[in-house]
Amino acid sequence: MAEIMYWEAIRRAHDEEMARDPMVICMGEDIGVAGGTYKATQGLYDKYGPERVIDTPISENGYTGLGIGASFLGVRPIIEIMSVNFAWLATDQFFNSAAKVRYMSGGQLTAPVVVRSAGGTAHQLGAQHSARMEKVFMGIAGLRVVTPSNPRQAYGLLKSAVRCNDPVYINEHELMYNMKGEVPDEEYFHPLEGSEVAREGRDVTLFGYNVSVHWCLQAAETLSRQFGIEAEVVDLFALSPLDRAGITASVRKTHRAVIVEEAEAPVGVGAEVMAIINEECFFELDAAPRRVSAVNVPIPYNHKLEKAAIPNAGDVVTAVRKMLGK
Amino acid sequence: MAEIMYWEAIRRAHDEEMARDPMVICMGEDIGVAGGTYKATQGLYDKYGPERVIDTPISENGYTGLGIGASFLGVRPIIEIMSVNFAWLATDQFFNSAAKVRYMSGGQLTAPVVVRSAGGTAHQLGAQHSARMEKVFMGIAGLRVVTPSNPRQAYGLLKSAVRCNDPVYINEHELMYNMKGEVPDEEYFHPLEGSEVAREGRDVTLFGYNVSVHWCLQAAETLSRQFGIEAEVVDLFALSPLDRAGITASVRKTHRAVIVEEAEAPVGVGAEVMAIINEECFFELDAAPRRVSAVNVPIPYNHKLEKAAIPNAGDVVTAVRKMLGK
Amino acid sequence: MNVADKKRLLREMLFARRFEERCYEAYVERKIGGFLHLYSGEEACAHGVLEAARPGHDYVITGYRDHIHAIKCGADPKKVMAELYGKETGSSKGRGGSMHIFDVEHRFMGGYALVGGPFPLAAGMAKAIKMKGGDEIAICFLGDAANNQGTFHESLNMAKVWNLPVLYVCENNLYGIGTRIDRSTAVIDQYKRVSGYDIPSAQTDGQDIEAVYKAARKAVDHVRGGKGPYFLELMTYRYRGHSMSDSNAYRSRDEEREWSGRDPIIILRDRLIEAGEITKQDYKALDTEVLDEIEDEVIAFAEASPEPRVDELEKYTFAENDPWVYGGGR
Amino acid sequence: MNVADKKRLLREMLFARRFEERCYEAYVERKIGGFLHLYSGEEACAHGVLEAARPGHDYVITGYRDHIHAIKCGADPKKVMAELYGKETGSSKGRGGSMHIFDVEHRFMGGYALVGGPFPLAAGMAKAIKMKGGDEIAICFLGDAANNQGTFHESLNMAKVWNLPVLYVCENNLYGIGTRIDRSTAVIDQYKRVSGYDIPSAQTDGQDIEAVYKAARKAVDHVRGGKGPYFLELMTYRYRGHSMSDSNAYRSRDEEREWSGRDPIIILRDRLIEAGEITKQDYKALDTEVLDEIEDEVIAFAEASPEPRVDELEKYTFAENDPWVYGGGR
Ligand SMILES: Cc1ncc(C[n+]2csc(CCOP(=O)(O)OP(=O)(O)O)c2C)c(N)n1
Ligand SMILES: Cc1ncc(C[n+]2csc(CCOP(=O)(O)OP(=O)(O)O)c2C)c(N)n1
Ligand SMILES: [Mg+2]
Ligand SMILES: [Mg+2]
Repeated sequence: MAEIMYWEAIRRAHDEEMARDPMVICMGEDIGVAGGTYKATQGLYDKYGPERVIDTPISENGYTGLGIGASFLGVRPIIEIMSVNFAWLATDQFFNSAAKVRYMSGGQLTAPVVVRSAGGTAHQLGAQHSARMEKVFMGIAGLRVVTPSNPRQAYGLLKSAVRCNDPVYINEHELMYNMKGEVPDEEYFHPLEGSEVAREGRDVTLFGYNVSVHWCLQAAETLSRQFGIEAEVVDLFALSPLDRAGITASVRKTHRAVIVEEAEAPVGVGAEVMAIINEECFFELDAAPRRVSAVNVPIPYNHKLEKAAIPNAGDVVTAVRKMLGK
Repeated sequence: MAEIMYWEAIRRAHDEEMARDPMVICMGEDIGVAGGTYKATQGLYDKYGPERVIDTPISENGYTGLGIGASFLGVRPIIEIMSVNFAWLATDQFFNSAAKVRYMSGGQLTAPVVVRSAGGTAHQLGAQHSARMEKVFMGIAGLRVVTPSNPRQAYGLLKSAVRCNDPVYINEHELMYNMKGEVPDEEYFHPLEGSEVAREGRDVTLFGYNVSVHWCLQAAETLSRQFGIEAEVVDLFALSPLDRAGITASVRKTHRAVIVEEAEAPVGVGAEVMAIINEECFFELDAAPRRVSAVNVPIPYNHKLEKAAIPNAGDVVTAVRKMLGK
Repeated sequence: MNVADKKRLLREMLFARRFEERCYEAYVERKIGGFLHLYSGEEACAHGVLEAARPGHDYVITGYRDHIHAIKCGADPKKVMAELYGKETGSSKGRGGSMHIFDVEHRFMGGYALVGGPFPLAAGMAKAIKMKGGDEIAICFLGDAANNQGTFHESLNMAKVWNLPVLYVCENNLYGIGTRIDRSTAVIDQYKRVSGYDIPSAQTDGQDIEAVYKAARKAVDHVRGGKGPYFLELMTYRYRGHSMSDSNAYRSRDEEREWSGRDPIIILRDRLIEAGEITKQDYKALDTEVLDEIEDEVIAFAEASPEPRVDELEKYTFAENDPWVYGGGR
Repeated sequence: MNVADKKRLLREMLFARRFEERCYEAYVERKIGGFLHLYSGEEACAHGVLEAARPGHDYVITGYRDHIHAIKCGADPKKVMAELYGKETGSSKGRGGSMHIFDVEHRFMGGYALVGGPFPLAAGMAKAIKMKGGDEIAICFLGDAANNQGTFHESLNMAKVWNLPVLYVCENNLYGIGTRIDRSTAVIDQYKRVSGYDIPSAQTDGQDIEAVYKAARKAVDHVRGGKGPYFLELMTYRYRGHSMSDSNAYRSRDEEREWSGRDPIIILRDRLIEAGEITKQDYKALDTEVLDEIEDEVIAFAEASPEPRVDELEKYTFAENDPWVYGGGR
C-alpha cells in the first residue's frame, strides 16, 4: 500500500481505466497538453493522444453536452470542470439531459458520464471562485454525487464512477489535491453508496464529507484529549443518495449529531442529514442536532474574512462542547 | 378589494411600476407582442413599446446577464424566464454576477433585477418541464427568494421586488396563474421577508409555500372536520431568507411540524425548515417533524405516475394523522 | 430518387400529416396531455433529409417537435401514439410524452424539450462515431430560433475544431413560438451564421422534397466523407400554432395562405399527377388508406394499451443493479 | 494623438508595467493572495482603446486581468494595490481581490472571474445608456478564448438586434491559459467570427499604441454615433504565465522572444526617441520616477492600510435597510 497524493490517485484511476477501455476518454479545459490545473490528467495526453485526452474550448455547457451525447453511444467520458464555479454553466446539459434521459426514454438511453470538479473555498480566490455546490447536485434526481475525503476514495470512487451506468458527479477539493494517503496497490473500487466510520466514538457523531471530515477528525482528537468526549466521525463520501441507514446507525449509538459542512447552511448537506435523523431516529436524540456551516455570504477575498466565513475544527469543538455542556 | 387572477395581479404590478418609473422594463421570451405565456405582461407592449417590453431571443444566460448589466446603471428589469427549467441556463449570470456583485465590489455596485419564473409540475409536461427549483435559488447568498401563494402576494411581492435594491427571484407556479383572489384596490407592497399564518391552529403546524399552502389549507379543513385536529398553516412566502422567528413561534405554539413541499425531499425547503426547528426549538417538539415531499424521480409524463410523484392534501392528512396517532 | 421512391415518400408525408392531425384531435379529446407540437407543413424537411441519409443507421436527434422524425427513423407509429397516450407500450414507456420520443433501436436518439439542448448532444454522438470508426453520421434537427442559444455557438465550434461527422439541419419556419425571426436574430439567413465556424452550409426550399433531398444528399456525402460538419437550412412553415396552447395570433392570414399554397405534400402529389404517375383518385385512395391505418392500427393500439404501473414510478431513475454502485460487488 | 499625449501614454504604460511587475513581487512575498493575472505585454490594448474613448465617462468592463483597465479609467493605483493586499481601503474594500477590481465612480464596472461573463453585462449597460439617452458607450474587454463561450454568441446577437452602443474589444494574446487558439477555435481571426451577427469589425496590431488608437477611434466613433455594436480585435501577447500558478511551459522561447521584440512600451519609446522628443536618459528618469511612485505611494499606502473588520463579514451581502424588504415600511 503506497502513500500517494490525492491528485495522483485521480490520475491513476484515469490511467487505469483509459488503458483498459478505449471508450474511456477525458475532456476539459487545459487537461491535455497542460496536464490539468490540478495534474489529474498529467501525462495522459502523451500516452493516449488528442482524440482521447481532449483540451476543450471554454464552453462548459457545450463540452459537457458533447460528453453526454458521446456517452449515449457507449463512450465513457470523464469531464473535468476546472472549478465548480463554472459548473453553473453546464447545469443545463448535466441536469436536463444527463440526469433525466434514462427516465424520460423509459430506460432506453443512459448517460454514463463522470463530471469531476474542484469545489470549495481555497486561498483567497474570491466570490466567483469559492463556491461549494455539492448541495445543488444532490437535489437532482437521476444523478449520483460522491465526494472523496482522501486519496483512497479519490481513486476508488473515480474507478467505480467510470464503470457505473449512471451519471456521477465527483466533488473534489482544491485544497486537497496535494494531500497524501494510502491507496491499495491492487485495483480497488469504492462503492458509490454508503458511508464510512472514520473514527469510532460513543458520545456524539460528527458527520463530515470531503474536507470537513478532516475538521471532524481534528476536533475529535481535541475533544478526546481535552474534554474526555469520544466523538464518532462518519464520512459521508456519498452525498446522493445519502446513507440513511449509516446515519441512523451512528445516531442510535451516540444519540447526538453535529453535521459539519464547508458550505453555507441553507438547504445544504447539514439540513438534509438533520432531516434524515429527524425522520429515522428522532426519539433516540439526547440533544438537538446542530450544523456547523459557513456564514451565508459570498466568499470575501481578504484572508481574515475568508477564514471567518468558513468553519474549522475549533468551531466543531465549540459546537460539541455546547451540546454536551462541557 | 377586487377579486382578480394571479396572472392579472402580476400584470397589474408590472403595469403600475412601469407607469411610475421609466427605468422599469420587462424582458423575456414572447412577453411582448405575444403578451407572455401566462399573460403576465399582456398589453404592456402596446402601452410601453418595444424598448421597455422586450421580446428576447432564446438566450437565457445572455438576456439575464443583459438585464443585470442594465441594472448596474439604474434600470429595473423584470426578467421572465418562461419556465424555471430553462433557468439552469441563466444560473451563471444570475448567481455568479447578480448575487455576488454587491459583495465583491465592496458595496459599490448592486444588481436590482427581478427574475420571475413559472416553476412546478403542471399537466404532464414531462421531465424537462416540471422542475421545482426554489431550493437552488435558496442556496445562493446575496439573493432574495419569494414565492406567492395567491394573487395578493403575487401583486405585492412583485411591487416590492422591483423597488428593492437586491436581486430577487420570484417563484410562481404554472398551475396558479388562473387562481382568483382578493387584491387591495390601492397600491400595496408585500414584505420580502417573513411568513404569514394562513390559518390558526393549536395541534400541529403545516408549513407550506406557493401551491403547497393550498394543500395544507385543504388538509387542515379535513383534519378539523374529520379528526378534530386543528392545524395551523404557515405560508412561507419568503424562502430566502427564511423566517426563523415565525417558524419558531408557530412550533412553540403547536409543538408539531409538517413541512409540505412540491419538490423532491433532498436538500429542500423541508430539510431547511426542519433544521431551523431543530436549532431553534428542538425541545418544544412533541413529535418528530415530518416532510411531505415529491418522490425523488424525474417527473414522468403519464398522468397517473405524475400524480403519484407529487404530494397532495391527502398525503398531508395522512402524515398528520400518523404523527398524532389518529 | 426514382418514381417508386417518390410515391413512397408521398405516402410517408401524407401519413405524417394525418398522424399529426389525429394527434390534434386526441389532444382536444384529452387523450394526450402536456405540450404537443405538430409538424404539419414541415414534412418535406425530415423526410427529404433522412431519405438522403440512412435512417436506422445514422443517429438522429431533435427537439420537442419530434414525432415524425422518430417515425421516419423507423419508430413504429403505434408506439409513438401510445407514448402520446402515456401508455406502457409507448416508445418511452409512457414516461416521456410528446416532447420525448425515443427509439434507440432505430437510432432515433430522442426529442429534447430545452431549446438548444440537442446541439452538443449531436456533436457528442459524432465524437463517439468517430472514435468507433463507423460510417454513421449524427444528424441534428433544430429550429431557427434555437440558433440563438449559446449551445449553437459552442457546438458548431467544437464540431469544426474536432472535425466531427455531424449534420445540423435548421428547420427555419420563421418563428420561435410567436416571435418572428427578424425580431430575435441579427442575421436572418441562418446558413450565413456558420461562417464564423468555417463550416460549409446551404439554404434550400424546405417545401419541395426533391430540393431538400438534393441538398441533403450533398450535405450527407460531405459529412459521411469525413469532411467534418455541415449546416443545412430549410425554409419551411408550420401550419398550426407553436403548440396546442398557442393562439397563433401573431401571423397574418396572408402569410399563412401563401405558405399553404406551397404545401410539401401537394407539391409532390401534383408533380406525380402531372408526370402521369398517379391520378387524383389514387391520391384519394391513398389518403383513405392512411387514415384507416391510423385509426384502426395506431389509435386502436394506443387506446387498448395499458398504463404504466404506479408501483413502477421510480423505475428508470437509476440503472438497475449496477454492480459498480457497490464497488464491483453484489 | 499629439506629442504630449504620446509622452503621457508612455508614462502610463510604463507605470502599468511596473505596477504589474511589483504585484508579481508582492505575490511572491505573499502580500497578495488568490489568483493574480498580469497584463505585462498587453499595455497598448487598454491604453490605446481607452485613450480613444472617454474614461470615467464611458462604462468599461473586463475579465480577471483587470488592474490596468481600472487604473486607465481613473481608479487610484493606491486603491487598486490596497485591494490586492485585501485592505479596507482597497477599491472593493478588500472583498474583491485582484480579479474583482471595481471603481464605479470612474465607471470601471468591474473585473469578473467567469470567462464570458462580461459579454452580456456590457450589452446590458449599453441598453441602459440607450434608455437614458446619454452619449456614453459601453466597452467590454475580453480574451480570445472567451469568445468560445455561449455568452459571446448570445450577447453579440442581442447587441445587434437592439442596436446597442457597445464596443467589444478582443485582446487576442493567442492563448487561453495553456491552450493555443488554433486548438480551441474554428476560426482563428476573431474579427471574422462576428460576421454571423452583421457587426462591423477590425483586426489591429495590439502592440503599437498608435495603431490601436487609430482603430479604436473608428470603433468608438461608430458606436457613439448610434450605429450599433462594433468588434475590435487586437493582436497581443502576455509576457507572463496566465496567472501566477501557470508554469508557462506550453510556449516556445522563440515565440516569446519574437513578441518581446514587439514590446508596446519600447515601440512607443523608440518612436519618441527617434523623433527627438525624448532621450534615453529621459526614459530612464521616467522609469525611476515611476518605480519610486509605486514604491513610495502605492505600496506604502497598501502596506499601511488597515484590514477589514471581521465583524463586518456579512456587510454588503444585501442592501442595507432597504425599506422595500419590509413592504415599504420601517
Ligand atoms: C431553453 C429553452 N428556452 C425556452 C423554451 C421555450 N420554447 C419552446 S419552443 C420555443 C421556440 C423555438 O423555436 P424554433 O427553434 O424556431 O423551433 P420551432 O418551434 O419553430 O420548430 C421556445 C422559446 C424552451 N423549451 N427551452
Ligand atoms: C466560465 C469559466 N471557465 C473557465 C475558467 C478558467 N479560465 C480562466 S482564464 C481562462 C482562459 C481565458 O483565456 P482568454 O479569454 O484568451 O483570456 P486571457 O487570459 O488570455 O487574457 C480560463 C479557461 C473561468 N475562469 N471561467
Ligand atoms: Mg422556428
Ligand atoms: Mg487569451
